[in-house]
Amino acid sequence: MKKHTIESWGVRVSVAAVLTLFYFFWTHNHNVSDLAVIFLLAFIVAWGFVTTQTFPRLTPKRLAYSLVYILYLFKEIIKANLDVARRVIQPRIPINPGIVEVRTRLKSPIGRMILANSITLTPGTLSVDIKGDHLFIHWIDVTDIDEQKATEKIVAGFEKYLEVIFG
Amino acid sequence: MAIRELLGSIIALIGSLFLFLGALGIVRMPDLYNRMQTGTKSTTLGTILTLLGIGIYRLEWLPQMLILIAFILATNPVSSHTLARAAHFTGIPLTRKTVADKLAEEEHRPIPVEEEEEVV
Amino acid sequence: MIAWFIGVLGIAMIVGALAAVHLKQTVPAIIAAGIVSLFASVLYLLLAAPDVAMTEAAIGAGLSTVIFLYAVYKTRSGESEK
Amino acid sequence: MAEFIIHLATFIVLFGVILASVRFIKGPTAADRTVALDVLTIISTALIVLIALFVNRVIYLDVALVYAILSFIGVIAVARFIEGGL
Repeated sequence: MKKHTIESWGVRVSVAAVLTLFYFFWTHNHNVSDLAVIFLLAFIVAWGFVTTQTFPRLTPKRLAYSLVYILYLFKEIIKANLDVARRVIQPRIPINPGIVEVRTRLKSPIGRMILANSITLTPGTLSVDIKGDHLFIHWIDVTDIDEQKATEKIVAGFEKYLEVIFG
Repeated sequence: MAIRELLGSIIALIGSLFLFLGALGIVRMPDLYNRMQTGTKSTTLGTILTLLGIGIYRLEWLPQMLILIAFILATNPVSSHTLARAAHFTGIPLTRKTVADKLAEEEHRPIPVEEEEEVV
Repeated sequence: MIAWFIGVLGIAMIVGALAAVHLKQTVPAIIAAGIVSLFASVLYLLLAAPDVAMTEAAIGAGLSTVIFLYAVYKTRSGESEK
Repeated sequence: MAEFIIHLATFIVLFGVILASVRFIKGPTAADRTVALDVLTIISTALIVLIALFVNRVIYLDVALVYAILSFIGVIAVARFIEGGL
């Protein structure tokens, strides 16, 4: 129980620090007492909103995987946009759309949310609904209706990183 | 100095082209879900590239641009996701080219397919 | 340059306002009102009034849409219960 | 040169605004119009930042921040309303 409390304090302090960092970068205000007041206000906000269940504990391995994940996500976003541009420009739009079902192994809610958002931003896929561990995905160019193969093609690339970060 | 400004402006130009393609996509695509695909993806990358280009062009604005990029990256997929779910729930028709709809099968509803293909 | 912007956005704003008046269904009319206040906010910005633009963005595009929809939702649910 | 390219980018973004408005006028259902609203809000965030670059005032960026944070609330409200919940 003691450890739990320390963890939740750590989460709150780090969220407040991130919010203060946002304020600092936005205003370039160097005044230390101003920053202290902002940190206090941010800490009150973090007190109301954050529990330990939502965020996993920060370890170096998870941090490294998060950085790699962000790079991977940007690569996928750029690929997605070239794909969309190719489709939109052509006089006869080459689409073969459909809604497929995939399954995720992630357990934590925030991990599933990040997975759904990432799927929305990557080539030709848009997450429509989520029921339990089943994600329903609108795919602009359906190549496999089968659940296993679709899972392999859409989810597996992200899950590899997210499982480490939120597992 | 000049090279940096040129680089930033070119990145902003590419971003604005993606924004334009996104707008073109929502006009040309045949049904709501495909429109949402182009709308979300192109506008996200377009805004990111535009803001990044302006951040490179005017280097003292770069931190604020990064904060804006973070907010856009977090909020933009959420709204499209909610809208797609609502649209499917109310039975907005899919285009005739659609090959499968597992969500309608799961909920034991008929697959909503539009009667006539829209001529673009 | 700026004059072009004001012209195009003003025309778009007028079209949005006409759509808000003439659309038959409720939800599209509310969305049209939101779009009008969106263009209005960008126009305020072009006319060098960032504080007014910020208020218009927060209240016009965000809050008033939600309040309109909430009011319509309340009236509808009252009707269906009758 | 760089300034000219920025001007060009701004005009392209303005064309994007016009095209998204076309989908808003055409859109057969309420959900289509909401997609147009979604795209318009994001495009106007970029447009506001470009305007801030023209007039060279940092204070204009605050409006862009308000848009980036609040723009999705309207879309989510409409989506929830269409779904019947709110």
